[in-house]
Amino acid sequence: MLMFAFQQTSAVADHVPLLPYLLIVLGLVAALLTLPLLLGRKTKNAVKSASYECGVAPKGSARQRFSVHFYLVAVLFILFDIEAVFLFPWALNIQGLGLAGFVEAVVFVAVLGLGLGYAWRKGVLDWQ
Amino acid sequence: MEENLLELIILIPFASVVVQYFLHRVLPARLAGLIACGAVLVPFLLTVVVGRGIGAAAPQVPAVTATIASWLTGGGLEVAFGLRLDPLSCAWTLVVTGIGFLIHVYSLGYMHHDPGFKRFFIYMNLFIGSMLALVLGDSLPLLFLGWEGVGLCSYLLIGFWFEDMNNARAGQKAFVVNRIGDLGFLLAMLMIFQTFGTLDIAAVTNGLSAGHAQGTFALGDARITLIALLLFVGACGKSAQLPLFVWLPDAMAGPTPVSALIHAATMVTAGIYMVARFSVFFALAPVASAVVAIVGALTAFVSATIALRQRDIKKVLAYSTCSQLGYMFLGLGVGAYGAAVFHVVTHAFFKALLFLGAGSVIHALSHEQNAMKMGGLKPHLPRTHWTFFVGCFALAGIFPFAGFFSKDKILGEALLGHGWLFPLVGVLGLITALMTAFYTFRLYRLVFTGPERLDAHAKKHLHESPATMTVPLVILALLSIGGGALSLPAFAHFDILGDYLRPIFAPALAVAGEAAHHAVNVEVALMLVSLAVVIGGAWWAWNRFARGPGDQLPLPQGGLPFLLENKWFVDEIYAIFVVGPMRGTALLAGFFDRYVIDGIVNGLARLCDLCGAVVRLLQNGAVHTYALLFIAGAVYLVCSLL
Amino acid sequence: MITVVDYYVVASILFAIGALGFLLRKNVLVMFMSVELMLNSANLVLVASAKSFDLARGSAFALVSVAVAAAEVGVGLAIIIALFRLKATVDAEEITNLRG
Amino acid sequence: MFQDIALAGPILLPALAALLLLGVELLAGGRRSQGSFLLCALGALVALIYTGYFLANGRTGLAFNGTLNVDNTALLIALIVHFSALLAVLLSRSYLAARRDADAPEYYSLVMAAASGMAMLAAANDLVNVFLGVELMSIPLYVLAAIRRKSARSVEAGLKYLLLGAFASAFLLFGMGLLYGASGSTLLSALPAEIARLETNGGLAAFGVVMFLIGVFFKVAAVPFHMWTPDVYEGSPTPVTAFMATATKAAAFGLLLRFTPVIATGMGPEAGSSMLAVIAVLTMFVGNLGALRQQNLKRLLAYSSIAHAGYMLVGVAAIVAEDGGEIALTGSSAIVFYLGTYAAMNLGAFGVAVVLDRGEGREGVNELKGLCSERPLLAAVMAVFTLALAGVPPTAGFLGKLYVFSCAVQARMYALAVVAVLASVVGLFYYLRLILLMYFTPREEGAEPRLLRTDSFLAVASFVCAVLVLWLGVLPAWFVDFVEATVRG
Repeated sequence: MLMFAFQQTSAVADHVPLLPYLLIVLGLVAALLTLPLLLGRKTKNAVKSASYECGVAPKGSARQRFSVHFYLVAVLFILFDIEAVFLFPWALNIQGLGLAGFVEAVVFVAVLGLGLGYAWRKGVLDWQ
Repeated sequence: MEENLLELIILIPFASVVVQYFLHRVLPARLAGLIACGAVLVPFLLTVVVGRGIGAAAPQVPAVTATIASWLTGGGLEVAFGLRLDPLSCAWTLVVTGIGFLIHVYSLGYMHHDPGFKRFFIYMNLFIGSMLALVLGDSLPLLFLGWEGVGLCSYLLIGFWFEDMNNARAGQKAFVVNRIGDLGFLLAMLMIFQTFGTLDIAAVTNGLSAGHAQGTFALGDARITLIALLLFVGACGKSAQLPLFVWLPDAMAGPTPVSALIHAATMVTAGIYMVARFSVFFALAPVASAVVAIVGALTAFVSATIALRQRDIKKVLAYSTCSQLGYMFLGLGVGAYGAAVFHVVTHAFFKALLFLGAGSVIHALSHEQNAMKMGGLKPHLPRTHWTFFVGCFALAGIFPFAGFFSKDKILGEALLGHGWLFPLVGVLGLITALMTAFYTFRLYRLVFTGPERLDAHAKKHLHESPATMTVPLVILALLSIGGGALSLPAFAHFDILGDYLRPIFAPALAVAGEAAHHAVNVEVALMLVSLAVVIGGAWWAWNRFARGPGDQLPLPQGGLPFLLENKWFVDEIYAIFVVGPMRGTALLAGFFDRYVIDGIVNGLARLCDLCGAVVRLLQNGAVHTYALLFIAGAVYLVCSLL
Repeated sequence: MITVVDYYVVASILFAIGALGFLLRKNVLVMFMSVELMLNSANLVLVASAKSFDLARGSAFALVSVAVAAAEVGVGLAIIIALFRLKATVDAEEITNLRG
Repeated sequence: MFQDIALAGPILLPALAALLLLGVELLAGGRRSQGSFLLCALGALVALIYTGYFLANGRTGLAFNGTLNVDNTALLIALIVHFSALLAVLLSRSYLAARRDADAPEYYSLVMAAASGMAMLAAANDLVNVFLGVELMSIPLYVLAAIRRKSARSVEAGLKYLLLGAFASAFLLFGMGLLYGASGSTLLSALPAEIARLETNGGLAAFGVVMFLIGVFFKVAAVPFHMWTPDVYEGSPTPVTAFMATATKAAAFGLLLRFTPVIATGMGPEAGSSMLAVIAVLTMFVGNLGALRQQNLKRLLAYSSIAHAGYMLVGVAAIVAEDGGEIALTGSSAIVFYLGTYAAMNLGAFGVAVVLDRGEGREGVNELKGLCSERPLLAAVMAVFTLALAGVPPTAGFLGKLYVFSCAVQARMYALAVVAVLASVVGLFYYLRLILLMYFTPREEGAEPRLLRTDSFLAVASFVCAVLVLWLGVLPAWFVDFVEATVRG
């Protein structure tokens, strides 16, 4: 009966396999949060409550300045990251697109590479 | 052969402009002036040569045509840089180049000491070239090109002596007022193209005649009437007719030869040329013709009243020009096309003469223009004096000077016309003739006779002008005396100009019906009446200003008692019946000129400025304001969909 | 039942929020973010339409527009930094030297 | 494949030049301004000749699965774009040489990139390509506006352009999404038929058309989406302003011409043309009124360029009113003619502005004072440009206006034609003022004689423009025939 209903609204039926996955994820999260509470040793000091290893200090003036390099690298990262998106469809259809597609992809990467080289030459990547 | 000569007529002035502009550092001033004069004389001679060949009256309008180059094509539009010399354009070309040449020669003397001597001649040649393009162009775009070109030159020459922005107002006023007229012309051009599918002038007028014959365009067709009215709006701007005449008196700020050439003899008659060119349209549109006649008569009358009391010698002549142009339009309006063209020619003779004479006086008195500060110049400036005197007779229209014949032809056609309108405008014209005679001789008396009222500075430099200036005066004086012979009254059977122009106006007269031939004694009687009126006016002014300005020296207030003291019977009648209303009219006209017309022109300018200020206020530099307007526009556009 | 029209409505609301944000916020960076929101609402329209027609072209278009928007962000941040270096402000209302 | 690439040459060649310029900078380093100038001018020249060759030989067609339609109109627009790019580059040399705060290689590379985007916009037959073209045109222009990064005015101009440009892009993209939703197609040429087929989505299509048009209106600087124009034109380096004013306008109008069938089907010819007419009237008047009392020459020319966009919109309105038919051809050729002549006269006027600037940022109209006596030839050339902008015969400006306005008459939009003529009368005031300043106003008492140096490249550019403006005004037949014949195909 239930299966029949699911067949009718196939959109919902498609998501049924996600249900156990969801349950497992929720259970795992709950477990990870509760087990340390039960099992772990509790010490409280400044180092312990600070962010782990890296990142920006959680407290402090919001007006703190960052090096412009930080933004430059971030912007470059975003750009190259997003351009990489275009390589995925190509990779999925690499058979069908054949040599012409390959050449186009090479040109695409070459242009990106030129941009990267330019940035490099201009000293954006030197972290000083 | 003739085609090539025709092309040369128009190319020579432009070539001369180019040569003078680029060699202005190298050329000595004297040589530049001579080149400029030659560039006008040669076209004149060429026109005589080419124009002789087209005299024969054939059923087809005789003409020489030439195509310099293909010009505009596209959108169904085929216009070539074509020239067409037919009797009408030949008449104009001869006037433009002939009078133009004399004025160029005169300017050699007049502008002798001016630092802008070379610049002046460049502009003058440019003007001649543009005017020839206007007259010789065989298509509306070319006519318009010349139309704008002469406007530009006029503007440049009015502003010739102006050093800073404020003083250039006169030039700007001329330009703006002319633009209003141009708007009418442009619209007429668009409508003509839409109606006839061509912009070739001959094709358009032939098309209209043919269309009328086939019954496509009835008499009084609304579209044709509208086109005719729009054309007339354009003509009003260029030819200084009510209510667009305000720019012409202001234009007197330019050098006097400019006033003579552009603002008396040639450019201002461009409107007449256009109406004459499209006479078929006006013949088919009685309403438009009536408007032309009424506007012409009113302009003639109003400007003459204003001229009665002007003190500036050039202003008198300027208003007189408006008034005479009004006569010409009156003639066109009542269907006396040939007479109107005749008056253009004679007017060019004597008005150029008067302006140049005035220029000679002004030159002699070190740029004094106030007639109240002249007087008694007759012995000092003998040649200027007698030529000016001839000009006065011609302007006043006294037999047998040129002005008499042309003015009388127009008045005759008007007074003897049918209906109530023609005689009415005719009577208005007759009154104007009286005033014309009056102010003309008033001016003569104030300047040349009576006690000397010169100030010391002017007196020290008093001298007769050099030969370069007086020789053109003499030639023009001879033309003003004998010019009437071009077209004698009908009963004399001697009408060179009329015969020459007949094929041009035949279609229009065929539509409107040829004017009836009047009995000889009627015509003669009419002539005698108008002659009596004119001589009366002249005689009265002659006596009244025998001893200088008299009561006119102080400002106009309180002039009436003095007039009453005058024992003359005619004077008293005049005072009661004419002067009072006239003074009122003159005052009113002055008021109208100063406050209404100026007000509208200035008001429009101020309105534009105000709107501009609002636009600039919104442009406050803040991105948010910009975005807000952006969104407002977007919302408006989206909402307009609903 | 969610139809394609509902997506259009949501997208329009997002677009309006973005436009309002652009109008109301003074910080240039936040204004820029608002524009990104508007661009993404347009992407939503594209993707929803692509889904409704069962054509991939709209989705590909959205992908392209995201990439282009990234480039715009790069340039935008650079110009904002240049401005900040000159005038030490990112307040749009203080940048009104050019006017009239 | 190679056929496609050959057809896309007008787009790819400037892009290649842009990459080469970057590559040279990458390998050689340092500021080789002279070399990059020559390379860039060469690139623009090659692109110009290539486009001209294709145009002359009728090498047209669809490329890349129909997403690019390299037809004659596209080639003509590309020709205008590359002409503008070449002349703007020629103006740039002396402008940049006098200033130390802009990097030449990047500058030239960006000009070429923008030209590539503009050419793409002219040929784009697919919404994706339209968007790419718009952004490839705009993003380099944002940077170019702000390229003098030590100058507060330049950076302010860049920022304003960027913020408002991105804002407008969002409208454009949203409109594209809606059009796609209303038709299921991104091919511009297929849009009208598809929209008509899915008539139930009529409202959606109309909404989409309006949003799309808002984006385009921003690019052509139509009121009320024009507010960025005066500020950005004033703040940007002068050659960039010249490039923006001419090439951007050409490319955006190319797009608009290709888009007219979509407007007519999406909104209906009636509503579409009346909307365009309203925008056109507003644009003409605001542009002309705003320019009236301007003291800054670049700002004055900015307002003037707004007004010119309005004149051209009159033609677009006429085309939309008579959806299809003869007027689509005459109107298109009239607008292309206008764009070509406008490019010549405006680039020329900006060239004179560069001379007057003397590398010291002197942009006031008062710099024109007494130019006639100091440099008569320069004054004459400037007078030609000014009269052409004002639309006074016998310059090309008059003919352009005549053609465009007569389109409105042909479409029976008489009121629009009359208003357009009136607006151009208002415009006369400020153009006339420039002539007055040059010819009738001497410089102040005791003013030092100026050293007005004319770089030889700049002189060539101005001279070419002046000759073109006069030639096309006096003997335009060949050009009009050419444009009309090619637009007809």
